[in-house]
Amino acid sequence: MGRTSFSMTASGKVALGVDIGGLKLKNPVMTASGTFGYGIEFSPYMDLNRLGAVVVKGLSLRPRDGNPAPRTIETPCGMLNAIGLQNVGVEAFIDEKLPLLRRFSTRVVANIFGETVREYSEVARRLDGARGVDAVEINISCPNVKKGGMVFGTDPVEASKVVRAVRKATGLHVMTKLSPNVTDIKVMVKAVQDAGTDSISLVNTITGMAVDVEARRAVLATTVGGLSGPAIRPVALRMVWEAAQVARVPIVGVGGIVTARDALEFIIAGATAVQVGTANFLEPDSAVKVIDGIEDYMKRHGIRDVNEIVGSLKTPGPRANPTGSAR
Amino acid sequence: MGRTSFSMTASGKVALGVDIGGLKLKNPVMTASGTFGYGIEFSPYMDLNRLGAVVVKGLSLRPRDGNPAPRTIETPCGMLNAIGLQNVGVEAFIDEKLPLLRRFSTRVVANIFGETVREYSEVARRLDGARGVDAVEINISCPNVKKGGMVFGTDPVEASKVVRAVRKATGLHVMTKLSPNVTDIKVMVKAVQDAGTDSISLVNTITGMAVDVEARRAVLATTVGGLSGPAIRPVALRMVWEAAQVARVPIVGVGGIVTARDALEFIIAGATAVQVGTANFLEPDSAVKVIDGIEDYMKRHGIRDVNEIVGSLKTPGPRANPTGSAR
Amino acid sequence: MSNATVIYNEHVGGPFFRMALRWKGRGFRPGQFVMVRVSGALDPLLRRPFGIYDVLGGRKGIEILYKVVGRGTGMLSELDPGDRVDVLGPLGNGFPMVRDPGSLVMVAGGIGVAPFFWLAKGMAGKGRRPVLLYGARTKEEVRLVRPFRAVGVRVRVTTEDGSVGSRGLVTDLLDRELVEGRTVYACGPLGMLMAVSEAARRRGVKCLVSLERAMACGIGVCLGCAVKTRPHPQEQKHYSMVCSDGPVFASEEIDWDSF
Amino acid sequence: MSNATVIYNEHVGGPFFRMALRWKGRGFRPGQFVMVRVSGALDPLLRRPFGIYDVLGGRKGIEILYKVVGRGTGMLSELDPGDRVDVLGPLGNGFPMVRDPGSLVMVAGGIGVAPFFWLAKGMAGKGRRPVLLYGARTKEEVRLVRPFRAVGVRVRVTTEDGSVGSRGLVTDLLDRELVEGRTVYACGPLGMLMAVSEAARRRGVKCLVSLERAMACGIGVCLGCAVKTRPHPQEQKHYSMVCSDGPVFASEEIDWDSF
Ligand SMILES: Cc1cc2nc3c(=O)[nH]c(=O)nc-3n(C[C@H](O)[C@H](O)[C@H](O)COP(=O)(O)OP(=O)(O)OC[C@H]3O[C@@H](n4cnc5c(N)ncnc54)[C@H](O)[C@@H]3O)c2cc1C
Ligand SMILES: Cc1cc2nc3c(=O)[nH]c(=O)nc-3n(C[C@H](O)[C@H](O)[C@H](O)COP(=O)(O)OP(=O)(O)OC[C@H]3O[C@@H](n4cnc5c(N)ncnc54)[C@H](O)[C@@H]3O)c2cc1C
Ligand SMILES: Cc1cc2nc3c(=O)[nH]c(=O)nc-3n(C[C@H](O)[C@H](O)[C@H](O)COP(=O)(O)O)c2cc1C
Ligand SMILES: Cc1cc2nc3c(=O)[nH]c(=O)nc-3n(C[C@H](O)[C@H](O)[C@H](O)COP(=O)(O)O)c2cc1C
Ligand code: FES
Ligand code: FES
Repeated sequence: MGRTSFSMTASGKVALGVDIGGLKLKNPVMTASGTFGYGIEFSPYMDLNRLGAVVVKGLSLRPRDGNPAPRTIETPCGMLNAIGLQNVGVEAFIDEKLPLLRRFSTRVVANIFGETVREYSEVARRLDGARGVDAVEINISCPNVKKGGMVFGTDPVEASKVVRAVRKATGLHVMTKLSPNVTDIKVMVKAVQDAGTDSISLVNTITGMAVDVEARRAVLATTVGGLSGPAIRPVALRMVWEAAQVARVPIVGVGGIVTARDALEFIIAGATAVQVGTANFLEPDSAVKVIDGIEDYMKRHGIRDVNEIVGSLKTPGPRANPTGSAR
Repeated sequence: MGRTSFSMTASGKVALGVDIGGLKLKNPVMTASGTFGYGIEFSPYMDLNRLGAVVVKGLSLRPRDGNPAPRTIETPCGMLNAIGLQNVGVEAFIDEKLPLLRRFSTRVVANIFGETVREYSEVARRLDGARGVDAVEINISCPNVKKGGMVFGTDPVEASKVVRAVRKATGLHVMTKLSPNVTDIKVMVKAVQDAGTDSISLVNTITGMAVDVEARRAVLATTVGGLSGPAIRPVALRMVWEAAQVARVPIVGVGGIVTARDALEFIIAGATAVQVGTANFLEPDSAVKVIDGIEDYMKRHGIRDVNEIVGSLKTPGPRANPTGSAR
Repeated sequence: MSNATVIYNEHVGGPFFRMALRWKGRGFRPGQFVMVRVSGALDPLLRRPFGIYDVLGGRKGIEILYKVVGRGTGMLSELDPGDRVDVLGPLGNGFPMVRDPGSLVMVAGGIGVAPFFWLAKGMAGKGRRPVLLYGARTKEEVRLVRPFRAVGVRVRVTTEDGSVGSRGLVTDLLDRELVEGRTVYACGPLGMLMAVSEAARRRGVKCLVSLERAMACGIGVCLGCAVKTRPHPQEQKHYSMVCSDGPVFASEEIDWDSF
Repeated sequence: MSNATVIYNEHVGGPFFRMALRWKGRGFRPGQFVMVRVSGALDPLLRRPFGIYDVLGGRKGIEILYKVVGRGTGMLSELDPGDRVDVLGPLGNGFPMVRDPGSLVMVAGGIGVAPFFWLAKGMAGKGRRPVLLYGARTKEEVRLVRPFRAVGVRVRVTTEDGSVGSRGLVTDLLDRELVEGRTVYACGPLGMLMAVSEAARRRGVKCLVSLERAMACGIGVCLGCAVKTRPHPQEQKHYSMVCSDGPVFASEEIDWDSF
């Protein structure tokens, strides 16, 4: 299928369609896992058909209860969450949620996780035949029970195993979602693309913490949680840019996107698509506003096809301080 | 010298004095390197004698010009900087700045860096005899020219070499400042304490980036820079808490501290002292306000000695999700 | 971004304010809440939840009654008529209507009185009077029940020091009102809710409680506002969401030990 | 935290506002600036720099003239009399006074006119009139020079389309004014400053420019607002700080190629 056949939007003015390694989206804006429920919850607030894709809450083989409360706390321009991956399980998703989502013409990406490589591949296998699922997004920011709780997403070898297993288990598009809690994101990018992922999304949350100083206790029941929201945008953007330098597969940028300007930062830095996360809590229709804003920007700049600006970042000549340690 | 002999503040009510591995401070609040100039610049705005310590701008063997502009950009609840370690050089510091700083009864910590292990130890050696310097703080978030620009602070082996060399070059208190841009801060903590550091400060800035979407260019002349300010506080706090689990030397918490409440989060999580950085740009006397606020808190809670609450964090029983991957 | 306009923002005394918002919300039920975005900036980042205190005539908007406890409510208290905010809602399940107003025992502590006013007003003059048992700690809190008296609610106040109303805890008043056939609706501090819940259980009286939890989304998607519940005694405990499954729960559903 | 009170915040037209602040600053010099904290919240985080437009009688405070270009200035424009902000300053070196007002040629573009008013006012009626050459793009910008005329400054305006004043660039007017013994003070867009600087250099006329850079601290400690300078033609280039070494620099010191 040629690019033009899917890239024209309803407005007919600018081409917003993108192709992330075979997964074709009507526009580059998706909603991030865990911030958009199973999608349907948002239909009172927007036309879900407008979205490039909906990424649903992380699914595991069996339903999961999640962590005790408190699970969230606001931080400066961000929030910490320790939901503990509560979800209905992949079966209930397929039986109860998917039929409702199928009514919309929006791509559905199933975010998946497990505590063993086998669990990951089992969930992927279950989704393989499910009508209405267009892709799986592997959340590797998960405790690896076999490795003493160490996180899959910070070890390139373990991460590759997961990706390879999922790749084998499903014919769906495989997107791998990277954790920012690593020294060198490029190592992870190379590992998962060598393992056969079709695209890479990043970043998941940065591990953080808050203390209730009156009670002298951690605010979150789990002590630490994941930081998301505008606060992390500069870090996410840097990692997306670094990833884009070495990636052979398309990149999906995630982290702190609230406005179209934020989304464009990621696209210009090398992301073919973006995901809007925490911003959905500020305004339920944030993602739609981002789409509209990208369209406005393109018209203003005379850009006919959004693909023209993917990775169009001009960097200055020789960097004075080439390592990124810039203080 | 016994603890009580230095721990009573002017107010005489609560004991604020702390001992960070031999370095005795009248209170646990220092100012962070690069955000407080050479200290003297702030004397119009506050009584420098109030501070636990002043950490001066990073010093190198020879003066450095720093990076081209733009060097800073605001981000949500934070800022990126790419100053490029512009400084007058260790000699000019000793000759021109130190005599002015000596007039104050505040501890002076010289933040130092180099591009080779040798440069680090040379700077430390020069400071060793300098009257008025109480400690060196090693900034290991620096490009290691011998290792192709890789950063000292992300490699435990290279970091140890720097610490060992500095340790040998000076009789001063050696504080080592860790970079947050690592997968596992505990590895770095162990490396630098085994190499003989007297205390550990963390965190330095998190590498981030901003894009000017109108010009489709990186905002900073160096493309990437260091993220600081309230945005990073949850991440810094988590790392301080993790560091405190394995550290045998005292910890100094840095990152996003604006108010006394913020500082107390770090102290309760395990920091014996804190550094106030970016907040100095919001209110030049932020550090003094933090000291006052800690004193108020202690009075309100009937805490006589601030050391009582260092590391007093109560964490909930067994963590539901023990790895820190808490989504 | 901003779909509501401040009509007035009245200082009620102490840390309490009553704000009227012109806003086109629809389909309200008593006990529901709204999520208010207090600033167009990114700090504070998240919306703040507030019970619907009253619905304006002609459904032109709502009133909220709020207590300044932190930055968000502090910023709210500085708004002037004509200023704009963003309101999301109505959200949550709300309190069911009771047939006989006289059978309703509302129990509130402090600012917990807020979600009861519209409910109480709706019942006024429709037969027997409902009762509000109110636990206060300050004279400003006591002032919050005046509007309830004005619409014909039977109000009984306790203060810990006996300076107003009777001396003691609100639960001391409760025993006398726990008559068969009555229903208790409670909102307030956790300790109070637990005590009320326990008292109702002992007397076999139906009790609904309105809970609070830190909320990020308010619409059931972030799964942040979890509370452990057991819908049926035989079922396994699981997490319900205060925002979308509540904020009102049957007290026997709640796993009170999990707090 | 807040040491200044808004006296008025007048919409001058278009994106321009003039705000008076009651504030106990001291030791002002024309051409200096202040750092204003526009919000008590953490977003926007940093202070915003503004030139001192005027100093109020009795030194009770200052006026700033500002253009709404982003979030910080947007929030500033929404402040009402009585609202409080925090002001740090006066900062920077400022313009030196000239002996003969008639020898001063001020060149400004757009909002760049702001730091000249107090200077111009101070010279009014003290001998020959100084001149202000002003490049405008909109009629609202043109309006910004009225107060200069009112205090007796000779004002010459150009607009690109010739709709007001002469047609063309401000540098077209400049040639006629570049007489020996005169001094040029310039503030405005970078392109304009470069052109003015070059014209002055060719004619051997002394030229000072007021520069802008993103600023975090405003007091010379973050080393963020760097600009490449060469204080003496023989010296090596190095970075000066716009906030503490400037904002006013001799134009020949600036390494214009570094922008
Ligand atoms: C369904 C529901 C309905 C509600 N209805 C009402 C109502 O009608 N009226 C009303 O007044 N309130 C109501 N509330 C409560 C109201 O939402 C909160 O008081 C409000 O969100 C507080 O916002 P804030 O920004 O002012 O306080 P915040 O600054 O968010 O802080 C709130 C409190 O928590 C503390 N805190 C903040 N961060 C931390 C931390 N890291 N560690 C420890 N403590 C911390 C603060 O000191 C403060 O005391 C309701 C809540 C819910 C869930
Ligand atoms: C010494 C000095 C004196 C000054 N005097 C005056 C004065 O008297 N009057 C006056 O009006 N102004 C003056 N200025 C300029 C004024 O300080 C700025 O206009 C103001 O700080 C802008 O703040 P803001 O929050 O409104 O804009 P911001 O939101 O900070 O943005 C400013 C501009 O930069 C753009 N921008 C922001 N972030 C990015 C990004 N990531 N990438 C690309 N573009 C971005 C915005 O779109 C906007 O156009 C002075 C500046 C200096 C340095
Ligand atoms: C409440 C919450 C729940 C989340 N749950 C998941 C999840 O189930 N799976 C996953 O891969 N990411 C999850 N995330 C991470 C987001 O998808 C996203 O990567 C992250 O929040 C950064 O983007 P943001 O700053 O736009 O929110 C969650 C984030 C939040 C805030
Ligand atoms: C403008 C700027 C310059 C800095 N320069 C140095 C430096 O020279 N040496 C160093 O170790 N850290 C430097 N830092 C890092 C700070 O000392 C501190 O570790 C960091 O900013 C996090 O703290 P904060 O969030 O309180 O600012 C600099 C930070 C900023 C913002
Ligand atoms: S607040 Fe998000 S689920 Fe309730
Ligand atoms: S703004 Fe910090 S040095 Fe100029």
